[in-house]
Amino acid sequence: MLIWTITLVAVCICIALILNLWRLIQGPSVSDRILALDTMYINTIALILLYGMYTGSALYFEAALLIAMLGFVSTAALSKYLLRGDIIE
Amino acid sequence: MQHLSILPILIPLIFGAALLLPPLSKHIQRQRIAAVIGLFLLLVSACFLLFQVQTQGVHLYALGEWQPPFGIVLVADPVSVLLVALTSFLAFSVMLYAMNGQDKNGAYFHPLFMFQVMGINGAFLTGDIFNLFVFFEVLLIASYALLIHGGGKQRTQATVHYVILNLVGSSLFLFGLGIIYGTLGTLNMADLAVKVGQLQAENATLAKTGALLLLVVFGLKAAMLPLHFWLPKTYSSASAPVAALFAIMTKVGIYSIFRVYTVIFGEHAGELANIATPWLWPLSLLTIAIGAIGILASPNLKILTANLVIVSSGSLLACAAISSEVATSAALYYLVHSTLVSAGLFLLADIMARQRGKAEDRFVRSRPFVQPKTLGILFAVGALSIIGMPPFSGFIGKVMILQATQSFAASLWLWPLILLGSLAALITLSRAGTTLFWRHNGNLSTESEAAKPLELTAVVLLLLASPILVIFAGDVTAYTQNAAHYLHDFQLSAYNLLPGVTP
Amino acid sequence: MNALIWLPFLPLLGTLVPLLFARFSRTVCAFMTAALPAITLLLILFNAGAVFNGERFFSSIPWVPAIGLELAFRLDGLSLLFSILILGIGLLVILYARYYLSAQDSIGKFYAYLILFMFAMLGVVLSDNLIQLWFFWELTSISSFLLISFWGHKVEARKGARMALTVTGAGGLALLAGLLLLGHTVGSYSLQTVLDSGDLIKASASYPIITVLVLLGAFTKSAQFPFHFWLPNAMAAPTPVSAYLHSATMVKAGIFLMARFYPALANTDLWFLLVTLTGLATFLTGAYVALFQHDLKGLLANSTISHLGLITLLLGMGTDLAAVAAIFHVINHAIFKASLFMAAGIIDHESGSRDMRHLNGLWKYMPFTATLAMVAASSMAGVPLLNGFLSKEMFFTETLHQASLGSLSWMIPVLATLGGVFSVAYSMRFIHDVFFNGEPVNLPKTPHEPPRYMRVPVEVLVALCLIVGIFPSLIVGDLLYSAAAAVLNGAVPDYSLAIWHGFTYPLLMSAIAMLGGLIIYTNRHHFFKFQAQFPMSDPKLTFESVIQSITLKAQKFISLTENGSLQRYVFLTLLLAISMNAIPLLQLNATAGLRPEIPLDALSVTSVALLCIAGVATVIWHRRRLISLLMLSVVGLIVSLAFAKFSAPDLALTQLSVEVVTVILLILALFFLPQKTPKESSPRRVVRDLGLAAFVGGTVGTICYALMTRPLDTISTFFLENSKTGGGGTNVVNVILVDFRGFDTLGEITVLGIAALGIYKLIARMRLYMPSSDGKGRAWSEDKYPLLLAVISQSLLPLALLVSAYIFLRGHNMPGGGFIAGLITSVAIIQQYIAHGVEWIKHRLKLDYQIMIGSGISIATLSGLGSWVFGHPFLTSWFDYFYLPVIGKFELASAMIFDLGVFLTVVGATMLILANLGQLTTSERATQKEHD
Amino acid sequence: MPLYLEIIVCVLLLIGGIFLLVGSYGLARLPDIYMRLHSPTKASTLGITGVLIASMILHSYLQEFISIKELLITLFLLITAPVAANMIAKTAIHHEIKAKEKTRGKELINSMRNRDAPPE
Amino acid sequence: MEGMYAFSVGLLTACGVFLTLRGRSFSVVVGLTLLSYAVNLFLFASGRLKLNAAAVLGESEHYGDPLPQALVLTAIVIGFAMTAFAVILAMRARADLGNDHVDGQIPQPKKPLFQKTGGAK
Amino acid sequence: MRFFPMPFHSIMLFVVWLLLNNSLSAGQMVLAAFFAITIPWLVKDMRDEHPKIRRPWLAIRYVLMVMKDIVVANVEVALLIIGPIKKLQPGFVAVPINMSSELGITVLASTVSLTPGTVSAEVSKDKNWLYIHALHLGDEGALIKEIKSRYEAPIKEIFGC
Ligand code: NA
Ligand code: NA
Repeated sequence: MLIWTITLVAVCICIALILNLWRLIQGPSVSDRILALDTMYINTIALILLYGMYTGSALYFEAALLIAMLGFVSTAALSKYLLRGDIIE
Repeated sequence: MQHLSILPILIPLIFGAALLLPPLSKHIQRQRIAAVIGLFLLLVSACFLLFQVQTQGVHLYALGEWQPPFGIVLVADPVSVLLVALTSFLAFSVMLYAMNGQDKNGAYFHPLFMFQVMGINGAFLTGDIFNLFVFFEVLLIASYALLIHGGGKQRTQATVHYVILNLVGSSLFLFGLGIIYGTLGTLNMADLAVKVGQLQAENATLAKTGALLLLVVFGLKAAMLPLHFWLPKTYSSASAPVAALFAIMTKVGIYSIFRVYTVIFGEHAGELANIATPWLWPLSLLTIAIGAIGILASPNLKILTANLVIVSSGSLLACAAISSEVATSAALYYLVHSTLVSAGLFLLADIMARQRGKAEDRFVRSRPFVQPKTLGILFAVGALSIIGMPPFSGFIGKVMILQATQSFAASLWLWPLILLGSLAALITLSRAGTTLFWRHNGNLSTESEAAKPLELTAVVLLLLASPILVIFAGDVTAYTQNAAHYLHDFQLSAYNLLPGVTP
Repeated sequence: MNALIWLPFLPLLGTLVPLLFARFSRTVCAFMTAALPAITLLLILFNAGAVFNGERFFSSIPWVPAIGLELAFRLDGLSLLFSILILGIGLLVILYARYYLSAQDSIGKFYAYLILFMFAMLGVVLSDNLIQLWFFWELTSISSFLLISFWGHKVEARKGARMALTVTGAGGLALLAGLLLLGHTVGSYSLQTVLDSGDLIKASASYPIITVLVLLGAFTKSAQFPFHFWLPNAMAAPTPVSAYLHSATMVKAGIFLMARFYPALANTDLWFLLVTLTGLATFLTGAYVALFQHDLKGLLANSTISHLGLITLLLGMGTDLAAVAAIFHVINHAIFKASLFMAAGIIDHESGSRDMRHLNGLWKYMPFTATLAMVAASSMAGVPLLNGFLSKEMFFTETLHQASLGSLSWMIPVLATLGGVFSVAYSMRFIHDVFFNGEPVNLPKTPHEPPRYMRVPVEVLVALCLIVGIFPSLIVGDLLYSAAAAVLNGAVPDYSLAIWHGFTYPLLMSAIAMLGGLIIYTNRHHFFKFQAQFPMSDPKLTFESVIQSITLKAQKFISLTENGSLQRYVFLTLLLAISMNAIPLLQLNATAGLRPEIPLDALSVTSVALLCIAGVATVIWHRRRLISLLMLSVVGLIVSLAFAKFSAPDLALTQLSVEVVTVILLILALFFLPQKTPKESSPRRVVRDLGLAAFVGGTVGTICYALMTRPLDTISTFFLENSKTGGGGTNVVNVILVDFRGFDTLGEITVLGIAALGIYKLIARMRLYMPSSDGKGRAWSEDKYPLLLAVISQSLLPLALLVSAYIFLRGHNMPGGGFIAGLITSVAIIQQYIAHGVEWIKHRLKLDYQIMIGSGISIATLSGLGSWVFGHPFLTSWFDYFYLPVIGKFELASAMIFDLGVFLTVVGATMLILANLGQLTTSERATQKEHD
Repeated sequence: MPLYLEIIVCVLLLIGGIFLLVGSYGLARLPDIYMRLHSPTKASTLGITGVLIASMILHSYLQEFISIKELLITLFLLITAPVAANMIAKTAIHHEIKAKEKTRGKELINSMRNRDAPPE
Repeated sequence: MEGMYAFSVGLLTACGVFLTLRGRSFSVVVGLTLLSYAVNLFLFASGRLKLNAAAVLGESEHYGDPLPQALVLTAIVIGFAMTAFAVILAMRARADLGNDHVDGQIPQPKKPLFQKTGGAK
Repeated sequence: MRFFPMPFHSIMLFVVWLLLNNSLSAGQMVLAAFFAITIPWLVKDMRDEHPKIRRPWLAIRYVLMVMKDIVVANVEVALLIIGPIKKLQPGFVAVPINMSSELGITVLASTVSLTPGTVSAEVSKDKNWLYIHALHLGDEGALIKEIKSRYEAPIKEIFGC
């Protein structure tokens, strides 16, 4: 059951990722694209956690943690770029 | 002296790092003194190493005490040690030149110089192909940074091309390494050599694709046609000490070609024996040809020297393509000669350019030199040497290369090119010399300042090597013959480096 | 005679003498300079007797056995003859030059060059080793270049010297090839061995090539047609140089070469054809052209060419007697031509002109010199009782005694006579046009006799002309005989050096020549007029323009290939790489191997789809840079996912953290670079590039697939087995990084450190234009540091540092390590920069990033050096488990110190890059016009 | 693994999966950037929390030791998601991206852009 | 799976190569970054793909080849350093040369290299 | 407070370290304590002055309340997203706030973003207005009132500002 659920959820997330990519490509504004990328980060975290659960391994936790941390920085930097151009001023 | 063979890497590394730290980091004088001391120590250790290898034979240094083929080993053999000694001498001389003021034209000259030397020495000494990649990157990144030393539009422009081409090269290197590891499952060069012979047909084909990729990478460093385009602009726009140090850079590529395609994919490699030759041979000949044309087309001394470097690269590559002991020995001799002389010429071009005002080193009428005699003698030595005229080292190198061709057909291709290349150099350098030294307008300018004694010392050191290489040519060629023998003897260069592995 | 080996080196030593004595008077300098050559000459003469008796001296010491080069000298008849000429005439020239050179000329330098040349010439003629011979041969080219260009400030001197060097240098290169082939054919570079292997050589397949190459060397040096043009232009040299180089030495080197290799190469049809015809052509051309020269030295130069042709012709004929005649003429020509040059020099020196249209009637002004010159010129013309007559007679004789041209053989004596006619004509012109023929016209100086001793060398030589002419056997008999013996490598035919042989054809030919010469000279105006119809082509201009056009063509070619377009260079690089790489793939039978593949799953398919779409989107939108960058981030993210999926957590972590820093850097670049890429690639280029890209991608993919589907044994089992026991960690990847292959990592952090230093250098003098608005022209927001971001970032910093510490400490046993930890720390600090700006941080965070890099690399290195203390190689790791109350068991490892070094370097490098880049932009936002 | 635990994990996972999907669905479906902003900040946050808790339970069970480090990710996301949303909203406002036609208070965008008080 | 993986590597390589061949520094840097992704995946694949086989002792039943992973790690770091340098260099080139073309000047619309001979006087 | 320049953070770091390592062993405790002391000490300069938490219990209660709201709000939002879009009535609202503390405003804005169908879009320069976007704006006044009473008031109390 667990494996089955994991697979199902994985499919959900796959669809989610594809929807994200669609938005990323579609735009129309850059803000939309950044938002899509940010969402993609979150979905990826879920994906990694799922994979960890699937394999029963805790080795992938740090990757998820890192995406959470770094995804934010990346979104912040991109947004700041749109606002100010110069991100480190 | 158990650790002697790693000193040529560690000394510049430690000095390079120390130069970034107080109390050295903020004072140019201290940096200079430290750099010279460091390079002198390096030179001494390199000489000791040379001596040790000659008396006691090849020295294996297993880093972290992990034995080959598992860990990384340094292999101090007659070939690598020769090049390390050459690099150390070159670096020492160039530093003597640089410390007269050109090191001040930008930040971090001394540490970068050290790291550059470390990278070069590492590339020569390492016995591990991935480690070779790492040292390639060390020397490349240092060269990027040194190339922009002094600033200026031209330099930036040249650096852009140089960097991007080399980044592409690095990618290819990794593709190649991936294939090599993916087929042979090991990284130690001796181990690779042993395993290449045992490859099954299909895997051998795959390994071949990797091996040939590496050839492109090394060819790019060695300025093999059509990968040579970066060289003239890069060398001619670099500041003089950097250009002089770069004289050894193409040799790293050449050296790697010799090592990889003699030891790993050499005679004994079964299906993969001498795979480089079908490509190397025509390309090396074309390299000589384009270098010779470039020589004729050179508008100034620096570009001319750069094109001379291309010709020497082509000649060396031709030796690699011939792939015999005699050819390798010739290449080693010629390599030492051409490195030192072209470095000397780069420095000399700089001195001359500084004394000629706006004309710089272009072959046009200009004001006279402040030190015509000294410069004239040095120029004559450098020029004759690089053309390959007696009584300087170029002629022995040239004769050795000509003698190395094995078949009549090979001679028919190589000889005319080498000789015509010399002729092109002769024509251009004689024009250059007469113009630079005798076509004057105006009088001595008060702006031009004489070259400083240390600068001249550096040039003299580099160019003096040429007559010395002739006087002691007997010993030197005996050494290169021995080194070439080592490289071509599979037992010596592969099995002996793998404890517990025998044919 | 073991001293032989040092014999040529006496003059070499002598090159220093004039430099040392240059500060003394000119006379002292001249005498001191002459000393060593004089001693050398004496030493040689001392041994002459033995040589005349048929002895040959050999002496050698090893030098470069690898190339068959030894320091080997020989003294035989031929060497002896040439040595005497070189040294004897050399001494006279030294004396002559003492008076010739003006006070402004550096006599020390001149003598040094002269002696260097003398040394080189001696080396050539005394060599007993092919390569050594070439060594000295080229040395003569170089030293003659120095001599010809002695007055380098004069354009003719520079051009003339360059031309001489180019032509003789080119010949020298051909000679080298020839000699090497010769040595290769014989199996030895010893000259004697080669001379003894004539039959072998002539039988070998490479004989024609060898002969052509060696003759090219000889012909260029001896100014044979069609390479003769350099010689007249070399007349820009000071006259002592001409007297020396172009009478007795340099140009004779070519003759010497032919004589030297006579036993090895001569007496074949090929030799005959090449040498005879070349000689004949040269003989005639030189003689004809000489007549029309107005320059005194030009006349002599062309006459030299002609006489060299004559000698060559003789050497080509293949009869022994002809060879003897050739040698004899070498001697005679050297004597009379040297004296003529010197006389011409005196005339030039004392009258200020060499133009025969100005020089007239000098007999009145310098009768003594005129007499000497007239005697010498008569010898040149072949007037009886003078030495020139003798060898010319022999020459005519030999032209009659050959039949190698078959039914056309009669042409040779006829043409020889014709040449003789012109010789007489130009000799006559030399005499009449200069010393008689009315009054001088517009001479810069009033001519007068030269200083007493300046005339001595001429007197000596002219005396020799007479003495040899009258008592040939007495004076040069032995010399000639032994030289001939050396040339012929054994038996010398009978010949007679008598003045009178009776009324013979040769005498008739001489008479015709005399008469014809007289007629031509008296009717010279017709000839001049005839000649004037032809546009005079100055070989100097032709040569220069040929070189110029070669240079231009080369430049055009180079600018076509090296057109400065990186796109082309990259294209070629990749094209070459992938062609080389792909060709072996044709031999691969099946792409897929036997290794079972992993089954597909939805997740992977989705990921691959995302990756591919994002990758293609990056390309499609590459001109909209920000979007391209976003797509690139997606690619990076999926790549990390792939690493995670295929069991490489460390890689995933690293890729993720690197990715963010890269994106931040690229955002910075976006700000300073144009926001959009203009469309400038032509459709053709796009298609071409797409083709290459597809080719590269396809090949890489194929190889990748082929690799992955084939089983592989690797050395990695060792790492898995020894990671815990030998390296003290369970994360094998990390243990490889810090232990098994720690050296790679040391290099890698050095790369990072260097990159930071380099970037600092790049930034240091950067003048960037900061755009005042974004790509669509919208002004930037005024909200520099958004409130929420600022506040939250502060809270995140300690958390991020803690995570960083966590990742650092676990690295050895679990995924993580110094590098990732360093990047996390860096990103956390960058986040502060983004949120608060540089100014805010500057006062709060006082880290010297440069020191961090330095100490990071130092710590990593020192951790490796620590093992030296215990006698282990660099980077030998150490670890142990300890137990402390309360805390429990824990591990300490040297690898952790190493990793600390990594951490510091990473933080230092990343921050040095970003913080400095940030600092750069704190200055005023200038509104700058876009440059593109 | 006891059934009740498995059921809990599965339910949590399903909740997580559905919310994540809905979040991304909203992102794709909603008509303007301002509305789209809601889905990742909310639905996805909750979704990821579900997955995290499921993972936490599962790993605690597998390692026979309570493993709650996934909470850290939750904490992180809860802290950062609003800021990320805020930053993106700021960019949209700065670029004066039009809100959907019937959005109320559209005129506020200008005040927001200048960070002024709303017009009276 | 291997086929898909190889396809991705090939596609990324192609994308990277195409962008590297563009004329503007930013595109080139992006291209090189893509290329380095491809390179890293390729190098990684040289140790063969394995699921559930992280090379952490005790965490898996069987282990993937750790050596290529270590190599890729080194390659990533070096690639990062190089990319960083290239990015800043691109900025410097823009600053010094006034444009962002890799050749330092905007190429002019070029005339045909070899003018056809004949006809024209 | 020289050893604990940021006591709240120290506690958090201590807990997080143990969380990360999934361990309560003495060794990890020591390390946790070490980092709980050193990290705040390292970063103490990297902070602006912020008000301290005056009412920790209230804070905890507030957090729990928000968590509940998150769940509820998110379900609502999820339903809105999958429901008919045409029925949605989005809108911008300016919420007057009277807090001077940046930290307080940040917490409020974050809470607003996380909870009732609203996203904090902007804070006015004078920090008197919080602009929000609501996915489905029913009664504007009620929303403002709810935010002010349910979230702003407790935050002010917690930080005493
Ligand atoms: Na006259
Ligand atoms: Na909300």
